Amino acid sequence: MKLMINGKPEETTAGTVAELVESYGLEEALVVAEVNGKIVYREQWNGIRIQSGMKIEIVHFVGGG
Amino acid sequence: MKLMINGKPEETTAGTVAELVESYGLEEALVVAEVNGKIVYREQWNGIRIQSGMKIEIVHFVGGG
Amino acid sequence: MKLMINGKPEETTAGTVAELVESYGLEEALVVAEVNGKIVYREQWNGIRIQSGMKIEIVHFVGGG
Amino acid sequence: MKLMINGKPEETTAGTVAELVESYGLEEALVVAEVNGKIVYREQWNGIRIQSGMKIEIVHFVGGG
Amino acid sequence: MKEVLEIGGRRLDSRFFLGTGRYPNPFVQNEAIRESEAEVLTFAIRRVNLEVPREDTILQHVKAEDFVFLPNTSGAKNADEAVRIARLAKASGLSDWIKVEISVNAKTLLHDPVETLKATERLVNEGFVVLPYTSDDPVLCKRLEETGAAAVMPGAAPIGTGLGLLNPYNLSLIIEEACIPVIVDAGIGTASDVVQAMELGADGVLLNTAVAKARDPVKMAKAMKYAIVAGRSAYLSGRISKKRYATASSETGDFPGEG
Amino acid sequence: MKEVLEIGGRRLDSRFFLGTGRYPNPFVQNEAIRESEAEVLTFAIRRVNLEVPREDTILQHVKAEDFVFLPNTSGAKNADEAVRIARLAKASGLSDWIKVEISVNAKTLLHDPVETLKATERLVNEGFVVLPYTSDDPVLCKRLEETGAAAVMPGAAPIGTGLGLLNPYNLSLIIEEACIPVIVDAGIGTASDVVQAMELGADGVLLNTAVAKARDPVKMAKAMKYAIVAGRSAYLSGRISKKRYATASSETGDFPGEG
Amino acid sequence: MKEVLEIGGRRLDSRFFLGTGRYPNPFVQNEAIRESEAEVLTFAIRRVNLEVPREDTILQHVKAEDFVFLPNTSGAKNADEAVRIARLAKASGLSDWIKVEISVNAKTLLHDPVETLKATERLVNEGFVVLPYTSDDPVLCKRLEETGAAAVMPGAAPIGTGLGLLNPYNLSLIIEEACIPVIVDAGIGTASDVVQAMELGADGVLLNTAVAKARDPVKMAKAMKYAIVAGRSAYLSGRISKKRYATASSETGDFPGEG
Amino acid sequence: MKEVLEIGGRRLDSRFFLGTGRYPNPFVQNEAIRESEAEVLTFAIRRVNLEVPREDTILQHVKAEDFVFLPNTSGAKNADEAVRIARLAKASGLSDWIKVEISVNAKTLLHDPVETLKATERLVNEGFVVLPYTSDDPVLCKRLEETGAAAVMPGAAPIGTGLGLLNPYNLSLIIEEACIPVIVDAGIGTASDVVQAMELGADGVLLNTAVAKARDPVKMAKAMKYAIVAGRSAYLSGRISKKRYATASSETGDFPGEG
Repeated sequence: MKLMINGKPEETTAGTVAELVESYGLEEALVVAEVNGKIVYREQWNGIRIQSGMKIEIVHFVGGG
Repeated sequence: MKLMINGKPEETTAGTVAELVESYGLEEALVVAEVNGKIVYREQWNGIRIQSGMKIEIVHFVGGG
Repeated sequence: MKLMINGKPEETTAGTVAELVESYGLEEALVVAEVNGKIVYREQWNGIRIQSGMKIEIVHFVGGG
Repeated sequence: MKLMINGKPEETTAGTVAELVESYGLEEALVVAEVNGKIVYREQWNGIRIQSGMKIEIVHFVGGG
Repeated sequence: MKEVLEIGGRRLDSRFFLGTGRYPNPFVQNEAIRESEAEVLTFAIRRVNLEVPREDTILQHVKAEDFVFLPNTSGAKNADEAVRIARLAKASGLSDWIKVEISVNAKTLLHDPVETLKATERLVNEGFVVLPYTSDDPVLCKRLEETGAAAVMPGAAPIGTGLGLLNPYNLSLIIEEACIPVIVDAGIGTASDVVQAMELGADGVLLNTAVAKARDPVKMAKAMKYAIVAGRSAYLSGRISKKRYATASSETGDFPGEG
Repeated sequence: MKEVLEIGGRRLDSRFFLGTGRYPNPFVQNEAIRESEAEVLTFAIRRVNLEVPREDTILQHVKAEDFVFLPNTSGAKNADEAVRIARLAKASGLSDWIKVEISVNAKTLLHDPVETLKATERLVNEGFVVLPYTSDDPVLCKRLEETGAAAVMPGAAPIGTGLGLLNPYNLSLIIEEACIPVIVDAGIGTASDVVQAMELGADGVLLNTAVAKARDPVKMAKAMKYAIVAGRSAYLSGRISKKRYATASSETGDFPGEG
Repeated sequence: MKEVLEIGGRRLDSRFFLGTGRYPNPFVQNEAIRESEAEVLTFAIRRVNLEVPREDTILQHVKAEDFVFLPNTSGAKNADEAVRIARLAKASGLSDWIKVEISVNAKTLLHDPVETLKATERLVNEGFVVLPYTSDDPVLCKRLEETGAAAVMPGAAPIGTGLGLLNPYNLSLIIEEACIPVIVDAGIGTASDVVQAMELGADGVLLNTAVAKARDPVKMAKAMKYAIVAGRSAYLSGRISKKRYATASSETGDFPGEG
Repeated sequence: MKEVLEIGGRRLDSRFFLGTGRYPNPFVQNEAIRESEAEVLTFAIRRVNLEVPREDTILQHVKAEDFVFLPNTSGAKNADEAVRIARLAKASGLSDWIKVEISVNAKTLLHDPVETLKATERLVNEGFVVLPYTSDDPVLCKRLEETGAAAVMPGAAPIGTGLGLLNPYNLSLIIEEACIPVIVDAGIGTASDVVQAMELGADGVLLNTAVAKARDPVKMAKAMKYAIVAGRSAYLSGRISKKRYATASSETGDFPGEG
C-alpha cells in the first residue's frame, strides 16, 4: 500500500499503525504518531488499519533550546 | 435644549451646529465637530439641526509629541 | 613626664615603653610602637626608657579595604 | 667630508650648513637644522662651517595627529 | 539608502520631526520650532475647553503652509479610539497624516502591539498616511510595513524618559530590514542620542520633551538640528572600524636622532 | 564654564582640533581641513627624506596664518626625546605650542605618565604652550595642570582605535576638577563620540584618524564639525534628566469621547 | 518576591533551565546536564528519520523522572503549527509543558507577537502549561500573562547570538509588572549575562548555545550554575547603591603621625 | 594562564580578597568572612584610641593562621607616609604583605601614580610583598610590575562607589600584558561586576563595601564567592563568540507536516 510517511511516499505491508511502527523497529521508542492530521495514541495503534493514501507522521523529541 | 457637549451636560438655544459653534465664538477657529459619533464637516454645520439629547464633540489640535 | 602619644600631649609615670603600654592595658594586644619616628619591637620595650618630650605612636590593625 | 646626516653616513662638499641645505634644494623649505645635538637657526647657517664627523639633522613638519 | 527622505509622497528636506507639547510658553515654542528647521510637527487632538473656548491655541502660532502636520492618536487605548481620533484630525483639513499611538500602560506609555497593528491596517485602508509609534520589535515593525504604514516609528525609550537608545541593536535590525523610512521616536534625552540613531541609519528622529523641557529649549533645538546633520553625515561617510589596538596617526617615518 | 575657549592666550572660535596624518591625498586633506573649520592643526616632526628632499610637503598646502600649529612629540619614548622634538618644532618659527606625546607601548601607544609629567614640566619652564596627551587618570591630569600645562588632553581610547569614550566617568571627573581647558584626544570613531565628549563638558576634541580614514573624509569632517556644535549646544542647554517612567508629551487634557 | 519558584504547580529548586541542542556529543551533553543541576530541560519535536529509525536518541540519555521536560514549538511559523507541535509533544506522555516558539524571521529567529499570543491562548485553553518565548515588549508580556501563560520567557537577544541582555531596562519593567515567573530566554553568551538577568530579579534563565557551544561545555555548565546562585543571592542581598564619589572603606580614624 | 594563583610565594585557593571595613557589627563581619571563604583579608593601620584602649578590636575576631593579612597604607598622602605605615604593619609580625594605597583626592580617593610608583619601589627593596592599588593605566601597571610588585590591583571604579568596571577595555589590556597577578580592586557594586572582572581574565577581585554595606552582608558574601567561581569557570570555558544573527539551538531537521 502506498502512504505518505513523514512527508515522503512509502510502501508498506503493515496492516495497522502498530505494525507500521514495528516495521521501523520503533515499538519501544518514545515516538508519537499522527494519522491524517490526528494524533493516535499508543493504545489505539492496534485498532487503526492502514489504508492507501494515508498521511502518517511519526515524531519524537530531539535536542532543542 | 439639553445636550451632551464634550462629555458634559449643557443647555443651548442654538438651532444648528453652526449656531452652536458660534455661541462659543469658535466659528473661525480650527475646530472639528462630531455629532452622535459622526464627524460633521464645516459645510454641513448649517444644515444640521440641534436636537435634544445630541452628543456633540468639538475638538482641536493641541500641543503633542 | 610629658610626652606626645598618638599626637596628643600626655603625662605618664611609666619608666619604659613596656610600662607605658601596660599602663593602657595593651600588653597583650597586637599593637606596634614607634618612638621618635622609629619602630621599637616588643622585645625592645623593656629596654627603652621614657624620656620627657618623646614622640610615641601606638598603632594597631583596624577594619579596612 | 664625511658626515652623519639624518642618521646616515653621507659625503658632502658643502662648506657651511647653508650650503649643505642648499645642496638638497631645501633652502626655501621650512626645515630646521640641528648640528651635533644643538639647534642652529637659519640666520646662523652661513656662519657654521661643516666639519668632518659632524652629526646633522634636518627635520620638518609632516602629517600627524 | 536614498539621499532624500520621502514619506507619503512628500519630500522632506529636514530629518528632524518635532513635537509641540510641554514648552514653557508659546514664544519659546515658536523660537524652538524656528531654530529646529523641522518640517514635520506633531500635535495631539483634544476637546476644546468650552469654559475658555477662545484661549490661546497652538495653531495661532504655527503657519500651516510651512509644515507637515502629524497629529497623533495619543489618549487612545485601542484601535477603535485611535481610528476615531484619526478621523477627527483629518476632518480638520490640515493633514491626512496620522501618528498611531496606542498606549496602554500608565507608567510606561508603551504601545499595544496588537491594537497598533489593527489601527494601522484600518487607517491605511481609509487612505491615511500612517506612521505608527511602535516598540522596537523588528517583526512587529515588518508587519506594520506589510500592512501599509508609510513609515515606522520605533521608540528609543519610553516617552519623556530621556533614557536614549535602550536597544540600538534592535533599531539597527529594524533599519536593515525596512523598505519604508524608520523614524526613531520617543525617549531621546540629548544630542548624542540623536546622532547615535542617525548613525545607525535611521531616516529621521522625532522628539519633543528633550527640547521642550531642556533648560534652554531654543538652544537645545539647535543642538538637535546639528545632531541630525552630524549623525546623517557620519552615517554616509563610512566611519572607521573599531580596532583593539592602536595605529599611529602621525607618520611613522624617520624619527630624529634614532639613526 | 566660559563661553569662549582660550589656550595659551589665544582665543579659539572652533573647538575642533584636527590632525593632519593619514589622509588619502593632499587634496582630500585640504578639503577636509576646510570643511572642518578647525583652527588648530596638529603635525609631527620627522627627518626630511634626503633621497627626495623636495617632495610634496604638508605645509605647501596649509596657510600658516589661518591656523594655530600644534606639533606633537610623537616618536619620543621619554622626556628627553620629547623635549628635543619640541625644541626642533619651535625652531621652525611656526609655533611655540607643543603636544607632549610620549608613547611607550607599541601595541597601545599609551603614554608614560611619569615621562609625560617630566616633559611637561621642562617645556613649561622653557616657555612652551604645553598640551600634554595623557591617560584619563584624573590625578595625573591635575598634576599636569599644577605643572603648568595650558590644557590637558586625556585620551578617549588608544590612538587610531575608534573605540570612542572608554571611560566617560573619568573624563567627567577630569573636566569637573580642571581649571584649564580639557581637550579629549585620540580614540574617537564617529560623530556620536564627539557629541558625547562635548556633552560631558569637554572644551574641545582633537581627532585625526576618524576623519582621515573614513570612507569619505570630507563629509566626515563636516559631521565632526556639526557634532562639536551639537554637543556643545546640548551641554549648554541643560538636558532633561533621565527618568525611569514615562511622562506624556501630548497634553493630557480632555480626550474626546471619554465623558 | 517569593523565595521558591513554582511553575504550573511544580516547585523548582533550580532556576537554571537548560536546552539540549548542539552539544558536541551525548556524553558531553549528559555531563553538562549533570553539572548544571538544571531541573527543566528543553527539547524540540521532529520527525523520526525513517532511514535510520533506531539511531541514538536524546531520551536514551536522560532520565525522565529527574527532570521537567519542556518541549518547544520551534519550526512553527504560526499559531496553527505551534498548536499542532504542542499536541504531538503532549501525546508523548512526557510533559504537558510547552514552550511556544514561533519564529518568523530566518536571520533573527525573532518571534511573531500576534501568533505567539494566539497560540498561547489556545494552548492554555487546552490545558497546557504554557511558557511563551517572546520579545522583551513589556505590554506583550503582560498580555501573555492575562492570556494564562504559566511564565513568560522574554529573550535577552536573538537565539544563539551570545549578545547578552540587549535591553536590561525592558526586562526590568517586565519583571516589575509580572505576576507570573519571568524566565530570561535566549541570547545569553556567558556567566555575567546570567548574573545580570538574575540581579534584575528574573526568576530563572533558560539557555542552550552558551553552554553547548562553549569550548568546554561541562565547565561552562558549572559556571552558569554558580552564576544563577550568585545573581539570585546578590538580588536578595540588596546591593549598595551607586554613588558618584568615593567613600573610604578603611576606617578614617586616627592616622599615625598626623597629630 | 596558570590554574593556581600564587602571590609572594603563597598559593591561594580562593581568588576572593575581602576587606574588613564598614560592617554593621563584628558578628556579621565574621559570618561574612566565613561565608566568603576568602583567604586574603585587608586591614588598615590606625592609632589605638587611648581613651578606650582595650575596646573591641578586629583581630580578636579573626584567626591569623587562617588568613593572609594584607594591611593597606590608606591615609598616606605620599610615598614617605606609605612606607612608614608599611613598616608599622610589618612590625606587628602579622604579615609582610602590603597594599600600597596613596589617595590624594578627597572626593575620589584616586591614587597618585608617581607616589605609588615610588612607594612600591622602596617597599620592594625593603623586602615587602607589595600589592599596589592603582589606576587602570596599563603603562603604569607595567611600570609597577617592573618595579617588583607582587601583583597589581587596578581599580574598577573609585572606592566605595559601587560603579563596577568603568573601563573593561583597560583592565583587559592590563591583564593581557601582565606577568604578575592582576587583582581588580575597588568600585565593585554587585556580583555581576565580579563575574565580568573574572571573565576578562583577572586573577582575583578585592572588595569591601559591596559586601559590608549590602542590606544582607552575609548573603552578599556568598553571592560574591559564587561570582568568583562562575566568572573564573566561564573564563576557562571559552565562551561562544558574539554574532549579529541568530542560529537555531533546536535541531533544524525535519519539521512535522512540512513534506
